[in-house]
Amino acid sequence: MKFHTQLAAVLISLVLPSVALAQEIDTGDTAWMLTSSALVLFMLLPGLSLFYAGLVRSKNVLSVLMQCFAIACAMSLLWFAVGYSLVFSGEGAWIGNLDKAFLSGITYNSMTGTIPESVFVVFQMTFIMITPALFVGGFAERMNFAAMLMFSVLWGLVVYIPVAHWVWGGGWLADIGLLDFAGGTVVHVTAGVSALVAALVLGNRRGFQQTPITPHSLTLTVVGAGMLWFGWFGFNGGSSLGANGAAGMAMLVTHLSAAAGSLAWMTIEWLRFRKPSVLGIVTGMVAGLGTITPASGFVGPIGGVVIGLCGGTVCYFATQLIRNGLKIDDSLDVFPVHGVGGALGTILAAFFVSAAYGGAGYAEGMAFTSQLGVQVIGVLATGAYAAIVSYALLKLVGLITPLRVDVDTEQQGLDVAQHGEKGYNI
Amino acid sequence: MKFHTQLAAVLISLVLPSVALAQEIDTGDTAWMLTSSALVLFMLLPGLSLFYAGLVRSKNVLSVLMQCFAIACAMSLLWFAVGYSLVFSGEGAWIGNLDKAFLSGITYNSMTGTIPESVFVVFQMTFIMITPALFVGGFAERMNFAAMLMFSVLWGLVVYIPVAHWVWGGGWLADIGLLDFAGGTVVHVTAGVSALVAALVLGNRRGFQQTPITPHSLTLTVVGAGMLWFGWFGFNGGSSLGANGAAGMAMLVTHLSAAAGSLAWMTIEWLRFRKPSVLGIVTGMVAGLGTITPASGFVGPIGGVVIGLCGGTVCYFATQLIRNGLKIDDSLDVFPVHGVGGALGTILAAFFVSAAYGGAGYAEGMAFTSQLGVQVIGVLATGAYAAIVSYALLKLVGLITPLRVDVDTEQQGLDVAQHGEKGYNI
Amino acid sequence: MKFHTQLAAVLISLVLPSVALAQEIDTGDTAWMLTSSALVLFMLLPGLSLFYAGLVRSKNVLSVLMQCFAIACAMSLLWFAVGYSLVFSGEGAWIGNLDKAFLSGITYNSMTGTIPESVFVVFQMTFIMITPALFVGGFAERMNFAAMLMFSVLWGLVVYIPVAHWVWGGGWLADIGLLDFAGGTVVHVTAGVSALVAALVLGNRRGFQQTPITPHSLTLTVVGAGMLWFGWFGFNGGSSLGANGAAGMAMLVTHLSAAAGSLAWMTIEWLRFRKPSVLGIVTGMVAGLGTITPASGFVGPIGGVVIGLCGGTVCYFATQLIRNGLKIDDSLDVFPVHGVGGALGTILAAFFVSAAYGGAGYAEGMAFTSQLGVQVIGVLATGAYAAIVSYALLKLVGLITPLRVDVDTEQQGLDVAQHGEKGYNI
Amino acid sequence: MKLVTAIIRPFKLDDVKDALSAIGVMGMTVSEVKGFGRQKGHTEIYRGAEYAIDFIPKTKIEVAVADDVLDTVIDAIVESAKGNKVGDGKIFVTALDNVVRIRTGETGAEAI
Amino acid sequence: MKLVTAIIRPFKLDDVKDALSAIGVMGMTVSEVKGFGRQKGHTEIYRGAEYAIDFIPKTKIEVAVADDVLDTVIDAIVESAKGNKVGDGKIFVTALDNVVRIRTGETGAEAI
Amino acid sequence: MKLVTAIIRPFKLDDVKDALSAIGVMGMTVSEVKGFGRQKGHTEIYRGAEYAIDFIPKTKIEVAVADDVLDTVIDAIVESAKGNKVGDGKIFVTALDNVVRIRTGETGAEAI
Ligand SMILES: Nc1ncnc2c1ncn2[C@@H]1O[C@H](COP(=O)(O)OP(=O)(O)O)[C@@H](O)[C@H]1O
Ligand SMILES: Nc1ncnc2c1ncn2[C@@H]1O[C@H](COP(=O)(O)OP(=O)(O)O)[C@@H](O)[C@H]1O
Ligand SMILES: Nc1ncnc2c1ncn2[C@@H]1O[C@H](COP(=O)(O)OP(=O)(O)O)[C@@H](O)[C@H]1O
Repeated sequence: MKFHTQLAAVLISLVLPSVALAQEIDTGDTAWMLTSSALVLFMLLPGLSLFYAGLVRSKNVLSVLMQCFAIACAMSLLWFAVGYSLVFSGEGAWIGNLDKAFLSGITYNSMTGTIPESVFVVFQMTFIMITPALFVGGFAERMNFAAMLMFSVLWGLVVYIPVAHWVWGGGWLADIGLLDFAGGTVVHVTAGVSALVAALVLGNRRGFQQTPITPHSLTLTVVGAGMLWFGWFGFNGGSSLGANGAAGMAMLVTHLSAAAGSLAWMTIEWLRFRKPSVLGIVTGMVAGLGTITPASGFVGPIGGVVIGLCGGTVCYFATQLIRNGLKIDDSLDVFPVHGVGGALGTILAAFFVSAAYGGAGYAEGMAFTSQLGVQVIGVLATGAYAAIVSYALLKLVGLITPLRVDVDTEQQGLDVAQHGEKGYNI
Repeated sequence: MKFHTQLAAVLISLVLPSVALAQEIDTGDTAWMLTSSALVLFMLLPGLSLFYAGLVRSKNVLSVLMQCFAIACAMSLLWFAVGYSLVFSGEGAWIGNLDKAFLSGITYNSMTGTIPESVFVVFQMTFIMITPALFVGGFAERMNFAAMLMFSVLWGLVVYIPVAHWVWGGGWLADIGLLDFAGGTVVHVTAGVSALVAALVLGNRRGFQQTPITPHSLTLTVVGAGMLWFGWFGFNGGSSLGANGAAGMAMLVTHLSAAAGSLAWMTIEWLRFRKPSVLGIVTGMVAGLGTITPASGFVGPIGGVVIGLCGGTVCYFATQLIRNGLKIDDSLDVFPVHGVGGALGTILAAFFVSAAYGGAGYAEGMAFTSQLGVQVIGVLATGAYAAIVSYALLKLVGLITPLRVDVDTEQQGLDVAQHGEKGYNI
Repeated sequence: MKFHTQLAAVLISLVLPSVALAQEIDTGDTAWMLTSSALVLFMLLPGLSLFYAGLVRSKNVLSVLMQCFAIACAMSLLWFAVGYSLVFSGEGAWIGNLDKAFLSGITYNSMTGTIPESVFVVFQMTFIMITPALFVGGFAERMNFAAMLMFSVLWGLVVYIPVAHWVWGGGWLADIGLLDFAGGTVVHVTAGVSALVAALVLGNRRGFQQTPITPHSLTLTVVGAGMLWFGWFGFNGGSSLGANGAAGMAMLVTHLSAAAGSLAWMTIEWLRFRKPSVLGIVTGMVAGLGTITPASGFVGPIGGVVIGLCGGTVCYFATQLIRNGLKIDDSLDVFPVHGVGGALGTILAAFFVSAAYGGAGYAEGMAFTSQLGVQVIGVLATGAYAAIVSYALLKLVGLITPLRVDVDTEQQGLDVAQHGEKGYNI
Repeated sequence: MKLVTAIIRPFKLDDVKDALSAIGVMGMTVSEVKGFGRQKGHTEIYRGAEYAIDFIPKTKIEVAVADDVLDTVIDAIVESAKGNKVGDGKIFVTALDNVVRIRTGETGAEAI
Repeated sequence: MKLVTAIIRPFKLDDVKDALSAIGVMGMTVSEVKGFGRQKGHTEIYRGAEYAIDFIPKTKIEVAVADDVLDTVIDAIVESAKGNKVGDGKIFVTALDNVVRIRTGETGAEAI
Repeated sequence: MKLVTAIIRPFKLDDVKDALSAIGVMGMTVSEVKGFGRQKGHTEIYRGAEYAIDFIPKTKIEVAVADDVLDTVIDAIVESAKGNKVGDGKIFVTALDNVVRIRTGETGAEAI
């Protein structure tokens, strides 16, 4: 498979920098990766931040935007300082090395495969930026900003970086053959699980399940949703690291899964309440997108549609279970949508990668059952690791500064109390 | 002309798949087409949906967003199931065949010209998504969601798909040499005409022309307008199917036409009312963009400016005629802006394609008058077909479910009544 | 250096059109430049216009959007008519010639380096569009629309066009070796200085420093900020005119500088007020972006971070000085953020271009001190020229139509009074 | 003088304004409010769950009138705002001790 | 009949509504207002400078009641809205000359 | 006790607040309203057509005051809100039967 070869080439080039330098630049691949990097940034700012901001009450709108923005900036510098190096430099099973700390040695001529290494650095940076921003939805409207920032940076260092190395940096999950094209485990499972843990550690918002806590502007949320869909083309389409058939197919199946997930959620609401809601359709879209993510560069069009339908449906019921069944205030449903979707897609990839369903086919030596086993291991290992470390980090941070704002701040709203601003003066 | 050759190559490749497979991928072309696909998606979600949403009253803002979103998803699956195949597979004058239904046979290695077929599928899919979303503006604030969705899907099947085949899939309008680079007829004329028909069949909104029905947020509309301009670069620039001189010229003339259309509309308002409005300038922009669309890959810079000026001016007066003259409540002026603009641009293309005006020159065997004849036929055929079939489809759908919401729902607003949500809780 | 060679090739191609035509198109470079052009457009509309619109009171939101939009359109036609030609055609030290007025001679086959000339025209057009839109922030909420438009067009002609020729069109600043990759002097210094002059000539808004003039929607501003970051990737990344190592490095350092500038501003606010504000973090981002702009294609990652930290910090204190110290109502802080940032970055480029700091290295015959001298000359010359000519133009325009709206209009708001519209009817 | 405060359905505002203008009322002040009463609220959907919303958007109109036109004004409002469905709204009448026109300093009935 | 107008903290609205419903009040009208009083405002940051904001978001509740339940209503509001901090709000009581139910034309206490 | 309700131009709010503070008024409640009166509205443009808008943004200030300061308060408002143009606004005075401070339960003039 062309893209397998290409990924191999990339991996080789990482291990043997001299080989990398020797490879010629492909301007088309570079153009697409520059674009993809921009798209993933856009997916986060303003995309995700807006999607989330619309869902909270107007007294907390800026706090959500601020949390996403500050995480984006802090993660960028973390990636610059040690992240890139620890993930992509060195061959350890558990973690890379510090040879490229502070991006040392990366010049105008450094190459990663067919693209400049600088572009590879930026593209991968956007992933560490967006992952912790996802879990902001779990503790929205009540977490203390200082604690939030401290937790996120530590999480990036101790959760994201190792897991990304395991899966994409040549670590143990790569070795056993885990298929995770664009971050079902690295991004969605880790973020989803950590959001749930944070929601449990912090406790529910005051009034949760007593008075309706309604979104202050679904218009913003829908705008953010459109941006997410658009940006996800770079997230998944860029994960082939070039402008090739895998990128094209990733974009196609990503799109189909988003559409199918949306319609699945819409249909369920329509049947249950006779009222299909716009928040429902966009939540189904996110579910479809999260679910296809790990599978996107391996499956074919039919796989894309089926995965989207499964994503929309399963995430719907997962949301009901967490929110209304277990009464856990994972405020913006990060775990049931991202965590469950990411895990589901990682597992479904084991089926739909099969050439029989139009997928790219199993890697040599792999068959359905062996692949399924690997996928389950991948989900469980990343999920369990993220849960345990997140819990420990929250407890640690809680020793330094309060995790949760006080009652007055929560009632007044975080915007004025923590950031000295109001979202609207209309 | 380079791009003529290229289009020919594409057409050949469609007819002879083996040739297609034989052609080498061009990563630069692929990069641009991946990007263009993302841009056209963005043009619709959030672009167009936001442009429209800002123009309605706040009690209906979500209904507009929901309609655009649901259409986008449903059309994607329609395209997957039969649309792509019926448009681009087979050589019929009227309609393609079902050989590629469910995108069967499209693999990681399939090619269309110099780009992966998956990319071609996505790019073209974005066109079927946006076209019915355009006519949402015709029946805004009063159409029943279920009827809307049913009508749109049938319309995609019975109007868009055949017409796209006629013009772009090697059908009879392609055969007689219709110049429609990016959808003057296929997109704008069909959508504009159908919006008008729907407005007439559904009747005016309660209070139309009695009390002012003012936009609830022109800020949103202007944001949407900026997104439309941006996305239109992919719409027109991507229609050359590669990163070449035609793409560049299409982008240049598209830009100039948007600017000229904006200033034309602004100037007329300034002269008439001494107050140039922001809604005016962005409507002129849409008029300029819609008008250049069919001509964009054929004309030169001067053609772009003149077409934009004509578009802004003619669409201005068309809007006055429909809205204030005929008192037809084509609520967001889809027909006078898109329908009239698309038709006008298709006809103006016959002039400005001439090398004398810096255009790409007439195809072999064509001259001004013959080309003009073809263009007029194209406009009339697609317009008449869309009008008649839309009328029939609306009557059909009306037998199954009410086309229009009841009075209470209209007064309360569609958001709460049909979707169980409010746009704002600020 | 690869990109130096490339820039040289471009310059040669401009001087010798025959050479240009001889060069083969690179589809990858073309794809990236098409994308970059779209990104810079997006950075302005909706990006910058939204960033600014959120900061004014709701009675003036449309006026800001309208000003940005009208400038964008008018500058496009100015570029078409004479701008492109005067900047890029001919070898004068002070100004180009009119050989390419009305883009004459630019066909589907014209090339500039490895990309179609049409693409080069559009990319450069986006720069003349955004530059005067930047200074809208200086006179927001009080300038008469007619005067604003007249001033902006004259400014484009008499300030932007010559300065762009000096720096990028082979004029005297290019000759002495000024490093200004993407517009530290051409864009940010000229716009910043002119905003300050306009603020002084028009006088402060009524109530400035007496009653708080609070942003009507920081949500919009943050959304606009995210769009600016995204679009800036095209602004700086596209300034290498191809998909190459310079583009990649430009994107990487641009990103790092944005993140560093954001965190610098946030930290200062946190230390001073215990409340890091979202407006603070995004202002720091703009400062970081503006500061890196001139240096972006020359410096390495460490340079990017340090320049960002300097930008965020220096622009913070510059803002305090102008606003609270000198009590000048440069309403949206264009001078302290763009003017100061652009100047600072132009000067810092002299250090960080050094290969010792991971930069691209000095051009032949240049060393630190000589480069620093050139950079200082560049800043002073462009700043002084912009200040003097802006002052003269404002006085001239003031003879024709009032520069400032009357008291009633200012109190009622420009939206209703000048544009006949309201931003919101919610 | 009396202050007549009417809570009506938002889409009736134009009708009421016209009815009041027709009987010579020269001014009024309007605001958006949320009402709670016998009229049933609606349900909303949030992420697949349904919940009840009690407050309903209403419009409040305040009109200061001279005593002699009070009944005419009330009738005009009742006629133009009525839809014969629960939730049509209420009118509250309070006594006004005084009215002042800021521009002129006039007081009492002339200031209305 | 009396019109009871209460200015309360926004997050107390649900509690007050429940308290009033509990004592049989069938209707009320609510709006968003900004209050200025003894309660200190807050500071806001704008581009690195800090300034004081005096107005604080409050919620206004208007309830028309029959004379006999006035005290119960006031007590219910006081109990449910009280937080024992400056800024809890005020209740204003004015006499109502009349109440009209638009739907039926009923007047006086039955219209409430 | 009286309730003084003033309808003023929005941009006069700060002046009025300062004037009231200056004479010792400790509290007030403010809301955004739309006014209709002798002051001409404006025209708006919609897609190339012009139409008239009658309602004008106004600000409503409510101040509860003791009887003895009523005139001072009215004067302060009139002085600070006056612009000598049609549309400067009105002041309405109603009698207050009672005022209650929620925090303390105090009633009457001390609760103001
Ligand atoms: N006792 C009351 N005090 C204040 N406002 C009331 C009262 N009762 C009703 N309202 C207002 O009048 C509106 C309509 O009342 P409702 O009981 O729903 O119907 P109806 O007017 O037909 O009796 C309510 O939404 C509320 O705004
Ligand atoms: N004299 C007054 N007239 C009108 N409203 C008032 C008056 N005094 C206070 N208020 C309103 O009551 C709110 C609470 O008053 P405040 O003085 O802050 O605390 P408290 O209610 O504890 O005395 C204010 O924000 C304002 O809305
Ligand atoms: N009869 C009235 N009842 C209630 N509000 C009124 C009345 N007349 C005027 N107003 C309010 O006062 C505002 C100013 O009134 P207007 O007649 O325009 O000017 P003026 O205050 O100079 O007489 C109006 O916009 C409206 O809000």
